[in-house]
Amino acid sequence: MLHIDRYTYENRFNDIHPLEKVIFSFGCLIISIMMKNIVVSLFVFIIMSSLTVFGAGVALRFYLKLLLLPLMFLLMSIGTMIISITPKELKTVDIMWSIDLFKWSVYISETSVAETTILIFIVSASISCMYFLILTTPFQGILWVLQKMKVPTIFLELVVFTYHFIFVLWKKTREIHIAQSARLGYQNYRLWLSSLAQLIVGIFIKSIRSAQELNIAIESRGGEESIPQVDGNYRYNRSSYIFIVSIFSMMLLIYCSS
Amino acid sequence: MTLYFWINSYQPVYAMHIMEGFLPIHWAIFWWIVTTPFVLLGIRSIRKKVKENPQVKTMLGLAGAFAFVLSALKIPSVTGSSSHPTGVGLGTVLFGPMVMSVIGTIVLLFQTLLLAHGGLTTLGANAFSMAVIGPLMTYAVYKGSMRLKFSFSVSIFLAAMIGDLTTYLMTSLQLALAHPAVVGGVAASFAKFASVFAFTQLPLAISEGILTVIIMNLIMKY
Amino acid sequence: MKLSPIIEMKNISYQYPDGTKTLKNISLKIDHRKKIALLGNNGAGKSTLFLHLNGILKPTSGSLYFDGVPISYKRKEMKKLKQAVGLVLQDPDSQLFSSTVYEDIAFGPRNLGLSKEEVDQIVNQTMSDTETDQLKDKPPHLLSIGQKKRVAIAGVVAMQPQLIVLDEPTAGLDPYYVKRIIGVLDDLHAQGKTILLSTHNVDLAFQWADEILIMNEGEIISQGLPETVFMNEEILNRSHLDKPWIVEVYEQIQQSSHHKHQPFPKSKKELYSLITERR
Amino acid sequence: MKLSPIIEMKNISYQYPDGTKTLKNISLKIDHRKKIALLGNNGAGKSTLFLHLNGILKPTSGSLYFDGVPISYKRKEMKKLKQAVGLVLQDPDSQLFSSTVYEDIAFGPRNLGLSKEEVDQIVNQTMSDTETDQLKDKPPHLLSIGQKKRVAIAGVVAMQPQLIVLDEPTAGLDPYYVKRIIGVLDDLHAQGKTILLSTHNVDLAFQWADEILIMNEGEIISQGLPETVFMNEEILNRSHLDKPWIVEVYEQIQQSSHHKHQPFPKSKKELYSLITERR
Repeated sequence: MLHIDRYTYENRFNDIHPLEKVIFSFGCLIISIMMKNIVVSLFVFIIMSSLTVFGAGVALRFYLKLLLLPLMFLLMSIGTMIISITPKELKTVDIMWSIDLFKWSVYISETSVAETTILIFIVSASISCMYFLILTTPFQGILWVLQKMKVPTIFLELVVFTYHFIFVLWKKTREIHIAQSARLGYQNYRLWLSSLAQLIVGIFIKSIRSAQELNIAIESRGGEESIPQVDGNYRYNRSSYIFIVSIFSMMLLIYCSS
Repeated sequence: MTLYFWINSYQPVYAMHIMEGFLPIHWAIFWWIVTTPFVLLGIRSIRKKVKENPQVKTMLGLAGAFAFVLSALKIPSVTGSSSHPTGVGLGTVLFGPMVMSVIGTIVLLFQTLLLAHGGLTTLGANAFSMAVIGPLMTYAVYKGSMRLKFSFSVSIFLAAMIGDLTTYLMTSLQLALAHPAVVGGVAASFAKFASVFAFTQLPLAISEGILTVIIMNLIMKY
Repeated sequence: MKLSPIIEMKNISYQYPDGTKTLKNISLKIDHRKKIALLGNNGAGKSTLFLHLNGILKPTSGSLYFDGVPISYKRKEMKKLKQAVGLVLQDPDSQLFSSTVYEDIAFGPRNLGLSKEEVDQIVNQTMSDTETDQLKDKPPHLLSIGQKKRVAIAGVVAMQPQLIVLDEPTAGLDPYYVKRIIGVLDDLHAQGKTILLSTHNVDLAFQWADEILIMNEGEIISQGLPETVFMNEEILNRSHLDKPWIVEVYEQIQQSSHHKHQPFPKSKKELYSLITERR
Repeated sequence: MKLSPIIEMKNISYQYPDGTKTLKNISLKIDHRKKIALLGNNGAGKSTLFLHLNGILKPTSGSLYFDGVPISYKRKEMKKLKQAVGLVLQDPDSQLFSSTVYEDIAFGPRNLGLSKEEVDQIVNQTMSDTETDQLKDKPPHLLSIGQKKRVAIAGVVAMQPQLIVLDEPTAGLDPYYVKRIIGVLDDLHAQGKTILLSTHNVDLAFQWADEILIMNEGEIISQGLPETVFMNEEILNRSHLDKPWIVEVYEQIQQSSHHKHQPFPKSKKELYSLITERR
């Protein structure tokens, strides 16, 4: 499950300056949300997806699975938005389909279909931007950018510790889960609930121990006051900016011509 | 062995995280602005605690990771979903709602970065419902039921469950504000979102309430 | 009538979703009443192999046979397989998750759906077999590492498996606890169980096992009697293993000796009597 | 002029708040340029002793001397002590918390208040000394256990301590990684550092160390040259330790030999040439 993290270290774009990747993906993301244009969104989606898959080398199968991840949320919310229920007398004019139940009318209007269609395109484009960023940028890079944005140091320290502990606890969780399944836990709802509760408490206890050990490690290396800043050795690349600007202008061009 | 969970992980996780791109830009910015003061207040209170005891930092990092890992576990529920509020509920009872607004935001950030749940522009909105309002409500219910002399288990159950429900109602409101219905506006849209998500969130809230009670009681044994 | 092997792997390969292959075309029989040691460097695929033996991981290709019958990974079959093949993980902290030792050992038997009396009887029997009765009401996290390891083994033994698989059961233990664990395993073996363990300790493997497996980069590169496997220097070098010192000293003595072809020593004692005889 | 020991403990006892005594009246000198191995069963108090050496735990009674001067546990002194005595924990997962290997190794030097260039220079030097340069930009959680152990050592070495204390640096490693770790430690020793490590591996301790400490129930029950300490069977039995096999084989040969008083073998090689000579 944490293989998104693995990809950030093993993709072909991992040593591109994180700021360039943030400007590029965030720029495209914000522009496509603001423009609300189907063609622009489609353009962004294609550019981002091909950069991620063919450029960075993320496995296509994995990328497709990631795209399906928010599908459930999307279907539920889109469905909710399309279908309207109102008292019969309040029906609007642009109805595509409707059914009357007692005093109520359930219907789909043309306006809502048009709105949700655009939304689906915007969301797809936005997700591809976000995936590009999170699949190609190592955590260290994200941290560097947050630091440049003057996010409070204490917040960043907590972020670093959280990141560390996520992997410690993740490993532990996996092991306990294996041990439980090997002894036939999780077989039915009741066992599932009790196995899960035991698993969570197991992680909790392990958590406290790792925190104690980490404190010893930090203290031993003279760091009880504050975690110093990260300084990544990143290099800016002029051609990245040329690429970014040209993509942005193409988006603008498509927007104006459509 | 390293990657055992790779196989188990491809489940449709549809938490109540508003996905990337789903909010119009002005609403995304609005929720960022609303959330920031709470996070800043939380940071201030953490700074104070760290000054007294620097080890608080590792403890809080740990709490965040704990909530993150819980959120990635499958919870037995009719519909099956992720369990973000379980960790948040526990954390709120242990650390208080202000600190939880910071930890919750960090957890949401990692859910986006490592699990691709939620989004970056929608982080403000998600943080408001899950890291600000949810914990505030959890805390209020917990304190309230303790004052009403409910048993510990009942208080924890109510706090976790109502905190969870508040979060989901808040999310529905955020969606309704961003996408009001053509007829009936925000109110109609809210009614629709709230009732659709109720199918997944009601059983989940109860499951999580029970689970939080079991966990709290087990932890007390140690 | 010859019994089928408890577990048989036929051409099993396993590939992670990102494409790394951790098991490559493994074929392997695990017979009844054996003491098997699996050796191999960190990352050779030993743990992945173990997770296949009780069906926690499903091979990408190839098939697993249990009692001569191919496993189809259906729920009911899985239950039988997991009951028959007990898995003890390396870190006992991951294996012990209940609030007392008794509860922990009872976890497996309860999941088998036994009655309260049956569970109680099995747990008590297991505790005496694994020398953990003294610890009954203690919480696992307060035990010493050596005690934890024994309780972890007890939790698996309580499911009455035919095959017990242990991932580095002696890692991090002092020699005294190593001896106790080995004693427990020998008792279980005497009761008719098959024991399969992984270890980095070639000396232990040589003296304890009656069959040695060596893994390297996802393949089993050697399998056989200890005295055969450990004579193959090419295999040992390839998997970064040392020769057991008993074998090495024996070879030195052989080289400098006039009468060759003595019986191969299987233990310290045998080696020393060989040295003394040479006087 | 004789140098003072780096660290000296005088009558140090330590009692946990719940009353259990884990260290009992320990007196100990750690001299410059030594290779010391600390042996003792699980729970003997080895880790507690280590936490005293750099002042993380404060003794209940007795005193700690650093460079001949008693430590008063004031902030400034502690900083100097922690810089001079580097502690590598057993589980590298709890030690490596930064987002990349580089950042992790840089953590200590930065806390010493060095400039960015100095830090960079030290980190690069340390990475080449500990053979971790290849891992520079990797996050610790993606490393193998052998790599993690080396990075954990690097993080401590980067603070340029005089004494490096390691809690079971070879536990859970395969023989190949054990050799690499020992190689790194020997290099550090050659650069003038003192190395103190705990281990359960008597054979490793015997061949590597030039001083052996044995702990049992919170006391140091033996201290001295390997060839002396490992001849004392009473001490070995009390602390559940085996004799190193080189010593055992040597004794067997001595018993069956006519010409006694050969030089004591310190390595496999010496032992084998002894065997060959006897022809």
